[in-house]
Amino acid sequence: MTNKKKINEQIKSATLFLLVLSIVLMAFTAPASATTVDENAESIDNLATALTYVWLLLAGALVFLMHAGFSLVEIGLTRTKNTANILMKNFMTICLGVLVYWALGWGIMYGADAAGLIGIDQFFLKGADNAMWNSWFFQMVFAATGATIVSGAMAERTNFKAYLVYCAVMVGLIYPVYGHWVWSGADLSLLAGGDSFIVKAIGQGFHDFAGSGVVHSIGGYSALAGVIILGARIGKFKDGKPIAIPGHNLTFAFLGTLLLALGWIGFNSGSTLDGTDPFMNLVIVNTFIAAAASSVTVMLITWSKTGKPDPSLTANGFLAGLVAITASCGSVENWAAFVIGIIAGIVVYVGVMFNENVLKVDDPVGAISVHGYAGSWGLLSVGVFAVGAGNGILADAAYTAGGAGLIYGEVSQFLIQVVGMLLSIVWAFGISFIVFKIIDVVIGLRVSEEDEIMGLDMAEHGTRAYPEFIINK
Amino acid sequence: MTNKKKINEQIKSATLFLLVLSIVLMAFTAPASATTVDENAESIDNLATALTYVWLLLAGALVFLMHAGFSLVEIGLTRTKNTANILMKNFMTICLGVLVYWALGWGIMYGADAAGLIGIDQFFLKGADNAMWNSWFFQMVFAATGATIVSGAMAERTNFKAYLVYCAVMVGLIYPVYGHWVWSGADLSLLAGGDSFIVKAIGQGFHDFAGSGVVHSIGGYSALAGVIILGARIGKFKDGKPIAIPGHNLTFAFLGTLLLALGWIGFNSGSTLDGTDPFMNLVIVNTFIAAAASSVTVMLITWSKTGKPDPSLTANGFLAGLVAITASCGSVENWAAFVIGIIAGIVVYVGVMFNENVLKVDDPVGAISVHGYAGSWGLLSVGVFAVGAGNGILADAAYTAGGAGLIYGEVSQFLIQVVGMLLSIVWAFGISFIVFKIIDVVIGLRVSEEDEIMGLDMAEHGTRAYPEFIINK
Amino acid sequence: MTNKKKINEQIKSATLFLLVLSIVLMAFTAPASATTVDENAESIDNLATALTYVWLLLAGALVFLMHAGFSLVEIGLTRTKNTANILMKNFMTICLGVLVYWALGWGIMYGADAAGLIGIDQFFLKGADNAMWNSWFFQMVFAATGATIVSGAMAERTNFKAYLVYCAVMVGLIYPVYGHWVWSGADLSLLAGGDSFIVKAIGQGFHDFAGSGVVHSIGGYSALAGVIILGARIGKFKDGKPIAIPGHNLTFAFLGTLLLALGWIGFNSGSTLDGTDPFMNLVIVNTFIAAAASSVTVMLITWSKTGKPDPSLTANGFLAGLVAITASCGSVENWAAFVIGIIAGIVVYVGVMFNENVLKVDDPVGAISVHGYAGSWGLLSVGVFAVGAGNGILADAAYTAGGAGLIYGEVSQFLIQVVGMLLSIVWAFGISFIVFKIIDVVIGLRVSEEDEIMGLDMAEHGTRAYPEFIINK
Amino acid sequence: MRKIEAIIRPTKLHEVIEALEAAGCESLTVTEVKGRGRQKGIVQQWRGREYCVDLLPKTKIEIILSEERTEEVIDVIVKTAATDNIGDGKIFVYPVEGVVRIRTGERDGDAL
Amino acid sequence: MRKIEAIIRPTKLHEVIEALEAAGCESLTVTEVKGRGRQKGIVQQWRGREYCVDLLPKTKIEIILSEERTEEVIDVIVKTAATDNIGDGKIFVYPVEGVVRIRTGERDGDAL
Amino acid sequence: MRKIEAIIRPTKLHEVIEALEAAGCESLTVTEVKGRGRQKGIVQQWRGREYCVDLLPKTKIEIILSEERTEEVIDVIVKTAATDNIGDGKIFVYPVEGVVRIRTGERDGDAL
Ligand SMILES: Nc1ncnc2c1ncn2[C@@H]1O[C@H](COP(=O)(O)OP(=O)(O)O)[C@@H](O)[C@H]1O
Ligand SMILES: Nc1ncnc2c1ncn2[C@@H]1O[C@H](COP(=O)(O)OP(=O)(O)O)[C@@H](O)[C@H]1O
Ligand SMILES: Nc1ncnc2c1ncn2[C@@H]1O[C@H](COP(=O)(O)OP(=O)(O)O)[C@@H](O)[C@H]1O
Repeated sequence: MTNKKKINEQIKSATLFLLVLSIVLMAFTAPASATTVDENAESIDNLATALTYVWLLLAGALVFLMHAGFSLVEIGLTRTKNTANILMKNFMTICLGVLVYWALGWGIMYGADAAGLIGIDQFFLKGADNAMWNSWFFQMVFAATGATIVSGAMAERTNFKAYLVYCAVMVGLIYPVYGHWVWSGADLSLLAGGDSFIVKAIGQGFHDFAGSGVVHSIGGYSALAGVIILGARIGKFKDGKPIAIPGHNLTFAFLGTLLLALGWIGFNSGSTLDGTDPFMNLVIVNTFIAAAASSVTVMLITWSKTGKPDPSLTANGFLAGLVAITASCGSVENWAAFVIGIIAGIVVYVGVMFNENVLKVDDPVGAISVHGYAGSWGLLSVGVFAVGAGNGILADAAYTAGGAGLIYGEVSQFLIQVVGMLLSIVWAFGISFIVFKIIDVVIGLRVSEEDEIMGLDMAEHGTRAYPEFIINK
Repeated sequence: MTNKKKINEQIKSATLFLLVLSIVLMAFTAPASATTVDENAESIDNLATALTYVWLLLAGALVFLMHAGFSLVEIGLTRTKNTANILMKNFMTICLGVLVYWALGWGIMYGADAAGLIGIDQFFLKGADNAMWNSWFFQMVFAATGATIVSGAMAERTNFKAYLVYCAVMVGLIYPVYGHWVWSGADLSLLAGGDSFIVKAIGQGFHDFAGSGVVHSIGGYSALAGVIILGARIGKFKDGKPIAIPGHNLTFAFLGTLLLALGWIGFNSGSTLDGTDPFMNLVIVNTFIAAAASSVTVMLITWSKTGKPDPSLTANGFLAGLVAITASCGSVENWAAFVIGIIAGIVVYVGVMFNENVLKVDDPVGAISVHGYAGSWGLLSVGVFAVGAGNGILADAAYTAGGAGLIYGEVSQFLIQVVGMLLSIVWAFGISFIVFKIIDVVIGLRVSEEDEIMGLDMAEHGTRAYPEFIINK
Repeated sequence: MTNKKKINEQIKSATLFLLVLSIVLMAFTAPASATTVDENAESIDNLATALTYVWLLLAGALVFLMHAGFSLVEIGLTRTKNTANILMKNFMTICLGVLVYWALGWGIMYGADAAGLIGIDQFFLKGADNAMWNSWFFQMVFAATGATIVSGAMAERTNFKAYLVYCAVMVGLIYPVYGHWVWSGADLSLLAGGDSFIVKAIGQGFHDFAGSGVVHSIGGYSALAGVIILGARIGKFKDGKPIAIPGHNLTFAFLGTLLLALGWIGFNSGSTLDGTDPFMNLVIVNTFIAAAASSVTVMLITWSKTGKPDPSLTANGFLAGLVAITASCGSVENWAAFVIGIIAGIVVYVGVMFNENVLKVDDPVGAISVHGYAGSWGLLSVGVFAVGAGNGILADAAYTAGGAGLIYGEVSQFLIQVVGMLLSIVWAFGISFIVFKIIDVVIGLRVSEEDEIMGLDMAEHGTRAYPEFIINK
Repeated sequence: MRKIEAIIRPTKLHEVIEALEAAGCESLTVTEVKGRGRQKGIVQQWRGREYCVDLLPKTKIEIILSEERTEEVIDVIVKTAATDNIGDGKIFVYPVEGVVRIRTGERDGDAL
Repeated sequence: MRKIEAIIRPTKLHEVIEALEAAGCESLTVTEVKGRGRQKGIVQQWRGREYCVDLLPKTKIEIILSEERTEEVIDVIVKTAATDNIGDGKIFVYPVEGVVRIRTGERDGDAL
Repeated sequence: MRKIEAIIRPTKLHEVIEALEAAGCESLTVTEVKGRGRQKGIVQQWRGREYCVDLLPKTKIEIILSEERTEEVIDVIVKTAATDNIGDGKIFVYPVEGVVRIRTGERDGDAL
């Protein structure tokens, strides 16, 4: 072996030694830390998921309480003799809501898409994991809402059994189908999927953040179909002129309204569906600004019309503001929320008067106006005031209306909102009209005149809600 | 120095330089990042803890609201003349609950174990840190529940002072002792500790997830002891036949039921005791499926029995479903929750009728049936339907029933559930019977006939709940 | 080229190769992990922020529900004929609260400081980001509370329009100015800023954790000014002697109290303003211990005075305990909370009697005593019982009273609490007196005698709250 | 003078009042009462148990009027309040010895 | 015909009704009233302050019946409604001039 | 014996009772009624729509007393219950044939 060779060998072996050492050292430090870093990243992901779970469970809890709110508003604005019946209807709405949305509704809404129209698996939560259970609970508390809205408009004269059947159809079919079109996330989903022919034609997806359309319009226009078929309560119209039939407990009506407002915190900010989405804050600020503006607007209108600010309409005004901003709360600036609220207030007042004076339909709690008309306005408001994805205050938002609104000079978002709004009316009114007609023929939608005069509490449940109090009929 | 040596030196020094450089570079990157990785890991831990704090505080807040729910249900199902008294009883249950569970109850339940039977330190939260304060609040809102259940069954005839004394004993002793056996986590704890002779004998620990036994059975069977000693309200039985004594406000009864249902979200999903436990979602889905199934079942039973669906029993049905699933919600599949709910509905209906027709005890709100009988069923249901730790959907669950249920062919979990259930009855009924007897002798458990007829509001508090309303006695 | 040179080259190139290799390897492992570590740290920060967002939204939701609580307590303790009016007043308090605190109040409270006295920008939430929207919501639900307190004391005789004007002034000016002095965080802020002359003089900043002063004292002493100008309800005093005017619904009064207690969980523990602050747990434990102690104290006092425990005062007692501990809940040990509660109970009872018997002012719901007097006691209690920053159980607390209390031998914290307390009285009483006087001259603060006798429901709103129930006037 | 006391169905109150008004009989006093006569009580249920409430809600209308108008007013009430079902109620007639209008102190005929 | 008007304790109502039924007197009208007589008011409390409610809740039973049955029915009521404590109430008897059954228009004797 | 039946404004009840007490007339029965006479109904509103409630809440006081005291008591009531506005109410006087004190069974004069 030459010297040179030997030296070369030495150099090689030293190099090799260092190479190995290097790698060993790396392995000892960097790769070790690499593992931990990844573990940390995974822990962070898990924690973010956990935060979303906690968030949606608690937001869902608040939304659940809305059922108490709906019950109380409906009871407060109707007469004592129908109170137990209303309590039962709303309570059964929850029970059937849970069971039917478990068995059917969720699958139709979020199951694998068929032609953009309907979901077709995951019935009975088949194959559910933690994430799906989490979503299901939050979606389920929403689902029963639509039926509750209908219950309110049809109060004091609807057959209990007929209502139960309708309620199941609402939660199992009417609500989830429209929901599928908007919220399923399927590529083909009719109103929001990127591959939907409508969306392609207009060039923008329909945006209904927390459900001015999916929940409220669907409920409101279904209610309209219901009250048209059902007819007005005995004594509501005299020679074609609407007569006031005062409700029995304003305290319940206001407590209910406040519980609904509370629930809306979960309803709207929970609809980020992500516990780490910082835009839930904008959502809530917009929500309350719109509601307050709407309520004050209605108060001022009634004050100017009759000289006295009307309590129950003012409470309706708050709800109308909430309903309207529900679609747009994650897409607009604060001042726009204020304007949306004011217009919602006008819409709900005019709507109530229009229903009674022009349509001559009898909606004891104002549900059609609050949820239907204000819901439609909410859908449109997105197309008018949306800042647009990636713009201004919403630059970093993960989920907002894609296009900017009319006031920013864009048209496509408005167009798709009009389409979505019209579809919500056509679908809800149409299918509910058919369903109610069938129920009317098969079961009978309305109680007998005698039962209505006696009150549904005695007629349907053989009981009275306040047996010790002397009631002045 | 030879050339060779010099070259060797050069190689050595180059190697050394590289070695040092390597290490320096390592020190510059890896160790620096190692520190940060650990810091991150710690931050993540802290954040997970913070999430649990937030979670349990908010879940605890929901459970706190259950006290409003209990008050309203109890008031709604009783007569106006005892309303102020019931409000005071339930309100004082909270106040005494806080103070007694602070001074005594927590220590007995979670203090250092003595012989698996009782805790013996941490009175007045001695030595508490943030984690213990957090746990205490969540446990405290549970603790007062047991007494509230008893209050409901004994309504309209119990001496106020006697009730206060009982309430303190319940929160300070009766509840925490059984709680210690099941939830203390002590190795020797009678029903669930690995070193307990019972658990060793049967080979499986007792599982009561959120307290079908600890909270509800204990309350329910204590109530049974109470009403037996107390006797029925004047006019409840005529010639041995039960007479209906209608409650005064169904709206309150239903609002209360909904507040209880809301609270149960905190009650059951909070009982994961960990904000990062993803199985809280399964828990909640099971909870609502069981409750809805139970409620619908009761409605159908009453409908078929009297031809009219009964409101207050239907509401009781929802609660019975909640009570039953409370033990098993973290251990069973959705379909099993549905079955558990249906059976709970049957149990509560049969229980109410059995109490009135056979036992001839008077329980105005159905507490014994809802909390006692449905609670027992809940404990057993774990032994019947549990998937078992590490199986199926619960493969990753941190906390669930250890053994699988009867339907999966295993017996040991069922056996320990039977033992735990029997012990809850024996302990609650036995100790409460003794305590009530002592109170009866020392203070007098029941008000005078005159006071009962006049109503406890006037007799005990010199006031009326609704002084302006004309009441029809 | 010599052999030596060649070998040197070889060594150099080997060294270079290894060097490069080293760096490349580093680049491949360590630097990569360095990036991820930073990313993780950022994700952790974001997650902590997200947790705070979720926490404050939910805590804010609970505080929002306090408005329902205030309404129900106020309604429960007054007569049926003014119920709709009270509902409207409290409802409009929320609506105006949202709008005025958006337009004005927030800016005055948290805008850029001017001379330590007032904030001067951020009106209409100009320039808001997610964090500011988050804070605004939580602060907004607090802001309207002050006006609600005043509403309670002035119930059953105040002109609706006059109240609305006052409400706007309260939320837009009176509340935020004092709030700025205490909570703005400005260096010069009058009572708490490090550069304030008062703080410098005394050597300790004023500590009012969640607002015994900012919210409750301000509300309470404003109410005192209001009722003095307004005068007592017709029939409240006869020959100078106070006459009992029973409220109409104790169930509402208690339900309201429980909703307030629930809201206080958000109020106090949310006031950590940080979802990761572990001391929220101590805060809540102290809160409930004080409230329970206060309530039991009042019950025992009334029991000993009239032989019968009084329901509505006992409920007031709970609230007084909550109000008092609001300032000190993050600064004291559990036993001190117990003592603070007992004293709060005494304060509220004596205060109610003092107001009626000595001052001869008419406060139907006890608001002045509950919020004003107990609020003052709460501010002082910090100076008496505070553990002091960095001491004992509060060693790691991020935010607590700086100095220890009198019982630990320190004086400065007590002194600044006295100053802050006196300032809250002077400011609230003084400015409200002036504002009410102006309103009285311009609009007229009180309704006509005729309207008062008829009831504000008919007089102001042309409606009745319970039209079907026969009321016994 | 006479007093007519009619116990009628609560649901008939407004019809009767309108008919009386049409007949020129504007002044009256109304009380919520409960009663029983030929009509059996109604079965109610509470917590799945049936019970019979044997006092049914009724409305009492009292009208003090001159002797001459008595028959006419009785006819109006009978006509509007009757449904031909058991439970329609009864009318009782009592003698009245005097009337005073509180506002003015006027007596008897003038006071009616 | 006579009208018997008995003011009794509310708690005695059901006993009295049952006794009347047993005595063959099924038709009656009941009104919730408040009253005072020999019985002093009850002391109540509100927010720690006592006050006296001097009108106590009472129940008024009205029975229109033939002259002959009057004494018998008075006896039944006195027997079942008395507790021998102040506040038991009073019975007043009035003349009745006529009765009409609304359902049929029958008058007087037939209508009772 | 006579029965005085006064229909007054609910807000005047306590004043009248005190005046009657001062005049030595302690026993009486009070009923919440609704009525209409000269006074027009009040306009109320519900959901922005006005409607007229034509039955106003009134309070009925019944006093059974000896013939001699009748005029005096009527005067007391007229004086305290009058506000000189429409809606003050009316007093009706009826013959009474007998009184029984339930507690003791005493009759007529003794029972009053
Ligand atoms: N003899 C009576 N005395 C007092 N009240 C009576 C008498 N007869 C009937 N009433 C009242 O009239 C109401 C209707 O009487 P009812 O006999 O049911 O009507 P009808 O005779 O048309 O069948 C009863 O509920 C009761 O209040
Ligand atoms: N002179 C009267 N006029 C009208 N009502 C009376 C009269 N005396 C008694 N009453 C009614 O009878 C009720 C019982 O009378 P009270 O004197 O207390 O009974 P008692 O005579 O058995 O002691 C009173 O509350 C009142 O409603
Ligand atoms: N003829 C009547 N029959 C029965 N009740 C009457 C009669 N006249 C008046 N009343 C009662 O008296 C109340 C007051 O009568 P109203 O005519 O308004 O008083 P005033 O005569 O002082 O104007 C009425 O609401 C009604 O209850």
